[in-house]
Amino acid sequence: MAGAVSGLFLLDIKGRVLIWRDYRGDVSAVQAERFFTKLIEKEVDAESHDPVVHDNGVSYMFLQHNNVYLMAASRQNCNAASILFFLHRIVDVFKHYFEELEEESLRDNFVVVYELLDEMMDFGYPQFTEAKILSEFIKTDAYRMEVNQRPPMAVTNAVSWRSEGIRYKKNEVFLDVVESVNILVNSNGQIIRSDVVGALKMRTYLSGMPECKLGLNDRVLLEAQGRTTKGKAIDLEDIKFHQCVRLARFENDRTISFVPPDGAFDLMTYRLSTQVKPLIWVEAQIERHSKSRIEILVKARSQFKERSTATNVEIEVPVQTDATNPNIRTSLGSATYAPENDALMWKIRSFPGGKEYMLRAEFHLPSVTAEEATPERKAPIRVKFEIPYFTVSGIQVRYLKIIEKSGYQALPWVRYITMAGEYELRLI
Amino acid sequence: MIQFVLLISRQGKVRLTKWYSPYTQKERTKVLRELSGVILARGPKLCNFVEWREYKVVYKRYASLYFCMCIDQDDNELEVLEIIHHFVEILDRYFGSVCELDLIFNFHKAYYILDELLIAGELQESSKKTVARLIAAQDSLVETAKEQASSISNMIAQATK
Amino acid sequence: MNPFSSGTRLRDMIRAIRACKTAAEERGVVRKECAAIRAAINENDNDYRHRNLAKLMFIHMLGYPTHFGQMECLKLIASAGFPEKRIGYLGLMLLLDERQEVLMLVTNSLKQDLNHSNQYIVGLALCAMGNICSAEMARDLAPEVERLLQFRDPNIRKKAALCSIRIIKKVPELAENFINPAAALLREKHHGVLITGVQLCTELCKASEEALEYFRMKCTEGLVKTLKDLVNSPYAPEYDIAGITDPFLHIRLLKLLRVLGQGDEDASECMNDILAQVATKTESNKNAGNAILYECVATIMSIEDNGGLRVLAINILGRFLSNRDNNIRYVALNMLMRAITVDAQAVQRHRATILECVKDLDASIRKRALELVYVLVNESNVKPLTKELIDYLEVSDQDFKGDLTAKICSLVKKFSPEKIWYIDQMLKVLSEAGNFVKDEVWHAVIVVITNSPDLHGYAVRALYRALQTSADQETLVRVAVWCIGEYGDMLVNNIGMLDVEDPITVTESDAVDIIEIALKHHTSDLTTKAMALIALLKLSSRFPSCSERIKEIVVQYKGSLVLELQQRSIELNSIIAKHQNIRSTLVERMPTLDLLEWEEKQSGSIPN
Amino acid sequence: MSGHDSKYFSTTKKGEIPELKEELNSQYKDKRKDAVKKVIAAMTVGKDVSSLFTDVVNCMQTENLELKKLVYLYLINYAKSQPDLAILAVNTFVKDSQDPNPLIRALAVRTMGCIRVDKITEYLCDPLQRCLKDDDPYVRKTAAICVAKLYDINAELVEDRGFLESLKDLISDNNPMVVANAVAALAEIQENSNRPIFEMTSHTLTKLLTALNECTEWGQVFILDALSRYKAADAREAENIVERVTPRLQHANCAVVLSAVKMILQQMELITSTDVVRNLCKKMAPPLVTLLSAEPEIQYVALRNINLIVQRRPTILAHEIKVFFCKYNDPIYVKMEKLEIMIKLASDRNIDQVLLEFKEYATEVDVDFVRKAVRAIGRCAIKLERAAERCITVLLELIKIKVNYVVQEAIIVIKDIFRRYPNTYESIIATLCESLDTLDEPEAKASMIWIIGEYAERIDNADELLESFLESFPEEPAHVQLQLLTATVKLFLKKPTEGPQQMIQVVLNNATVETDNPDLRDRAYIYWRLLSTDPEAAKDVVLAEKPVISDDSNLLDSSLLDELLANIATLSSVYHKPPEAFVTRVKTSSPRPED
Repeated sequence: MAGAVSGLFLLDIKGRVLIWRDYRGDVSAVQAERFFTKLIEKEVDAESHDPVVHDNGVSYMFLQHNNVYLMAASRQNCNAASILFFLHRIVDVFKHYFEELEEESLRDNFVVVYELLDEMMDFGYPQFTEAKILSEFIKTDAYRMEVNQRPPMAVTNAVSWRSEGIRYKKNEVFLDVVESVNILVNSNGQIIRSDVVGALKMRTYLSGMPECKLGLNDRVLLEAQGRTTKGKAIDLEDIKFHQCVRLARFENDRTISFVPPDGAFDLMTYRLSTQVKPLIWVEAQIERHSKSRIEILVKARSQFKERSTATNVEIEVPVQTDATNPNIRTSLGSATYAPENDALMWKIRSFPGGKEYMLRAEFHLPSVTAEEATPERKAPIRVKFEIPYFTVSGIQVRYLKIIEKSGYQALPWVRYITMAGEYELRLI
Repeated sequence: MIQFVLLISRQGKVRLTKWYSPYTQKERTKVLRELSGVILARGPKLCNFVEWREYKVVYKRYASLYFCMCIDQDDNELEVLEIIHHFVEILDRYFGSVCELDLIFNFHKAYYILDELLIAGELQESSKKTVARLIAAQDSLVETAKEQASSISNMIAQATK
Repeated sequence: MNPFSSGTRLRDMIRAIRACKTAAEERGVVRKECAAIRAAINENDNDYRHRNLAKLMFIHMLGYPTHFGQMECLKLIASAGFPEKRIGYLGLMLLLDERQEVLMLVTNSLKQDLNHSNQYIVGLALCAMGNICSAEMARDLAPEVERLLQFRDPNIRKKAALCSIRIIKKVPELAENFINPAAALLREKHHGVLITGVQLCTELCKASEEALEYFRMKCTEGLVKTLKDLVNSPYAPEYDIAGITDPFLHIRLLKLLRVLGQGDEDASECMNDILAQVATKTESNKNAGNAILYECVATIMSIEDNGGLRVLAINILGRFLSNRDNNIRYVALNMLMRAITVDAQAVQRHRATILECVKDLDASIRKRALELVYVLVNESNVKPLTKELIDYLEVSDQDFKGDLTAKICSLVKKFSPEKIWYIDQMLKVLSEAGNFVKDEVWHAVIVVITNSPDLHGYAVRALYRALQTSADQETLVRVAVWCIGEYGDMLVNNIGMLDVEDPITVTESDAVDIIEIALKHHTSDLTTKAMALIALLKLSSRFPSCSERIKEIVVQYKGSLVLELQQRSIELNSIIAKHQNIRSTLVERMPTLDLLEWEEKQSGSIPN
Repeated sequence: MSGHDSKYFSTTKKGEIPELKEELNSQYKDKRKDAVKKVIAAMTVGKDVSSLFTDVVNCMQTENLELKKLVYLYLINYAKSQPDLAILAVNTFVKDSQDPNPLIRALAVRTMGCIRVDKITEYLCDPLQRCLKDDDPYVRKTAAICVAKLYDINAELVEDRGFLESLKDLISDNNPMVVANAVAALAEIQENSNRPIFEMTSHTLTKLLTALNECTEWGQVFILDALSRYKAADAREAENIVERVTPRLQHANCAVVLSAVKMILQQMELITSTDVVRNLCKKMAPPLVTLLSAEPEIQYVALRNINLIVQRRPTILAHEIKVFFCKYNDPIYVKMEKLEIMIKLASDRNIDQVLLEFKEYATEVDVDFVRKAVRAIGRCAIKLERAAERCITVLLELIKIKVNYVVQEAIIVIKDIFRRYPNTYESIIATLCESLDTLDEPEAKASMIWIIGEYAERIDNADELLESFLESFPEEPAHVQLQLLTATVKLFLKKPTEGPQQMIQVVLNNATVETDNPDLRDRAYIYWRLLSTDPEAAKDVVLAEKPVISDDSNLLDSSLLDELLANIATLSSVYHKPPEAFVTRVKTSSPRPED
């Protein structure tokens, strides 16, 4: 079962090695590069490759970020899930360091990149990926002088995500409860999938080593405590916690207790698979008047209570790739042709509950058709929106207690918002 | 006969393509991908010829650019190397120490020059001077036309003031 | 005002595209730009038409669809000014080719431009025609082009000459119209006209027997003189390359002479001297000189026999072959291939060097050399050459193994002095690179074995042994499975032992084991599995004691999702279970495919 | 032509190496540091800077940590090619391993382990011994991994010097990171050794379960993976373990989740209480579903694993089929895997919805995906008897669209449907025959030919149809030829009239003396002999009744499935192959493949 990575490669968009770190000396860069270049040459679209491939005794696991491929090569039966997730973490760390991870930033910072690769992985085993802590002892050129010459305690501590000695004048916590609604409607107009994914996003600005405790209207907890749960409690499915939360404790008595990292992080995520009525419903009718003239009629209807209002609504209606001069009218909001997405983008800044609006568009197609016209790709209608002060699940933060030995008072700020996640309605 | 001419950068970007035989867009993409894969991977000391399908591709690298010409089996590979060089020298003279950027931003000029050098995939002119002269003459025709156009629009502007 | 008209300049668009970090980002920029251009086209925007077309050309070069811009080329070509026409024609040549119907619409404009008073516009039209005209256009416009072959300006004449080449290629029956004007071009002094004229004549010779005869009679001498003058011409800066005046013209002249000399003794005789002169006097320290020498050798090899010249040519190739420059070595190998029909002995002398080239680092050289070795092999040298090639098979890279095994197999089959040697060699190849061997090769191995009755036992035992070490080579497994099925009795009883063999002990159940492994192993493909089933049927008859066990194995495939396996399993099961009385009849030794007859059939000498 | 063309497009610099050499030996610190950076930069772009070895090593003795790291990096790269010079670095290494700064101590021991030069390895022992007992956990966790490095280079040395014992001691270390790395190192050493080194006792189990709660996410993965080898004594112990591991299902790191799932599935085999098992299945479903919201690459691994899990415990996700419906923007590799799982989860209850989805997919752009969708419909028909008819209806609708590859794919699966439900759907044969001349793929052709032969008695013009294929017999691929042979024999046996009699002559001739394919010849001769010896027996043999095919074509056999389930989250579970099928142990101390 044991297995480790032989080498980590950062490759450019054509598959050529930018930087690589050899951990075991049993995979050569030339061989890996040759294989990988061949692999991505085969397809125009790199996304169509399985992210795990085997060739000649070596397994390659990779992902793409901007114009960079991150690839791990292994000769053993290593933990593929762990390695791929680790590659994503590397992306996060590099982004923390260089703002953006791309070919140029890697080239400009190759010394730091080498240092990080040395610290994040040893002999092919993932070691440490907390960007914030790493940056306490590995710095980019600009901050070299302030380098901490010792490993921060956090690297080996049980609390590996927070350093000691953090000080704030004003101790504050911001907690955003964000629910994303995913929905899939088939071409018969049936809702075939719907679920809600929630996240508790925290930003903490707290001194010292604070102990936090979070109380939710979790039915299991409330019932265990013998409280009445009329209507207010909710059932959360598959809760996932940030590594700072004591999982065993939660398992025991449903208490969410933790020492938070400094700054922004996702404290927990959860999922609800109960069927929800689509908050915004969209229908489209397409009329082909002639070979070169097409008309589309789109109706959008809000199906939530009138006292709520959806904001920043964006409805993306797909059109042919070579559409010419769409002429669009809407009963509310503005709509534009977005050729980069082959779509009409209908934006409505504020969409009150229980209303219906329309869009009508007409456009032409060129008389000369493309030589090898590919079959029309059937993109779905996609919708984005946000509804503030509202959650589908009815989740509530009952309390957030913060205890630190210095005894300061910290203020928690809580906000609720619902937004569209993967919101797809297939065209008829 | 030269079937097609390609200019590919070391990064695999296409800088010029000229097809003297019909290839569909799909085939073109495939040819480009196939050949740039083969040619860019070849080491510096290997010969400048690659056998490809029922043809041969003669290529030559100039710094970051690969000039490639695809020819028939019985064409003279060494001569095609000279043709490539001939083309490069004309480009160099025209742009004055040509670099890759010249070819990117003035790609149409590179095509004009190529059209004075090859037609129907055959060599048209062996004198660099003649090619330069013909291009200069046509460039100046364009300049004259532009000047005329701008003086006319000036006149109109004057008249409608 | 069109809301999509971004109005960006070409330069800015190129910058924006270059700034994109990923393909997706680039696609976005391009699509936006295309939408703006479509809008402009729709509004019939005259001012920016040429700019938009230039943008489309760039976009097209990146591989995106630009079909919607095709009509714009036509509009620009139809405008009066030179600048518009220049960009229009360029667009036409880039965005369209002969297959598009839209192209027919340009015929009229082309006709007018071919008759234009401005010679540069005539030039543009000729160039476009020469590069992309269809057969239909060629027919329509041939008279205009023919007339332009006599145009006052030489630069038009040369363009018209190349344009004629395209016309003849598209419509060969037009060739004779061009013979006379083409011949006239050969008398020109202007290098461009001369060089294109020579090429036109060469093309005409290919297209028409009449043209060939005509040029042979009327022009050979003149061409020889032209070449002589060129070779002896003083330094001409305009045409000089590495001390040689116009090597391009040299080469084209040599090529035409080759066409004229081939198959005609008088013409060949006429060019002997000048060829000798070129072969001996041309400087060979630069590429240009070598290019001429290479062409000259090709001509010498093709024209009618002249011993002295041939020696010269072979010597040049020998020098080429030992050159350090890989390009020169490559062309030497290439030319030796042609020389072999003329003087096999001379080529044989270079065998050692050629064999080294098979192992060269450079794949192009390897491939050429392998082709050459292939034709060099004969009865007397097949053994050492095969050994060399098989030894090399072990270390050669994967991409090359397919070609290499095919060639080795073919050689061994063609020249093997005795069958046992053939079988030994093929076993080596199958064990080493069985996964790269093509079907006809392993089929042939079985055909040869069945045709060698005294070697059946030897072969089946050798294969059994080979399988112990190279069970991952698919075709080896197939050949072994077949032979063990057919000759299993000889395997277990050491029948037909040769002196060279060591006896082996294989029990009947061992033999069944090895077939069962082939049947069940996860790497075995359908063909191997299917063959294993038949082998089992044969063995059930040859080894009655194993019959019950074999039935057990076979029956497992009765419900197989794989059609072929299911069908076989059902049939075999029925034979073994219910028709034992006829089983041995069914699987007695398979009739041999007559080797000689089969090979003749393959080479097509006996029509069937 | 060489020589005069370098001036075009050129920007190369000359004399880089001597220049660097000079700078490396500069008296100024900053200049030296810059020079080393330049050397590393050159190394990064693949230039050979090994000739600067001595000069770079000379910069090693420095207080500057950054410079030290760069020199170390250089050493890792080139020590192998300059083993004699590499010895020069040993002193500094040993010295650094006793530096007051733990960062430097760890760096020294980490780097030395990466230098695969025997002579250096010897010098590594003493510093390593010290570092394993270092006060600082950062140094200890680095030293733990270093033992595995050393074992890889020289296993004997590790055993002789007692490093294994020191390493085992670290399992009881009070620092969870150290424990985790020690576990990883021991697991690897065990993998490469024939004798038991890292035995999982209930004692170690307890320690590791404790460490699990406190170490980093990566450490948790090491520990869970090691623990999954543990064989619980009885159901009660298994339940206890599962109880301790279940909270990991709530971890945000999906590798932790998958490793926990693996561990739970392993222990579940021992648990007898159906309630407990049912409860565990219920607990595992939500985290598995949530994996499908992860990044596509992770989804891919998750889907490959779910594919295995539902084969063993179909109930876990029986009600979740909708989460496997494809989204528009899913990468193709995710869509393909989702399709696979949809087939596995399809049931009489959800088949209508699933068919609608498949039909949608069958009109997409990606050809491979479309083909797979068409096949999926057929496979559902084979799997679900009661839905078979609906599946066939959809297949027929798709055939009517007349997209060539859809038709061919449909014919391939319909052939299997016929074999699964004999005498049920043959009425559609006429429709299939309409597409006869558009078939150009061997598998589709072979399927169609089989159908004609098998149902010759119901197809009026079966002989004509088969005859149309006969003309091209010599050019067909082998498996089409084989089907033609069998089909013609069947036709002849069923309709021994003049036409088929002539056809069988042609086919037998083609398949015996007009081919060199030994397999085809065997088949033909056996038929021939059969027909001429005993025509009645021939009927009995060739037309023997077929057992109905089963639908388990895509289920793995049980022992392989066991092995793959024990390998959840690893490459083995992604490939669906046992580790030995793709791992070829390359002794890492052997020379590297030539670059």
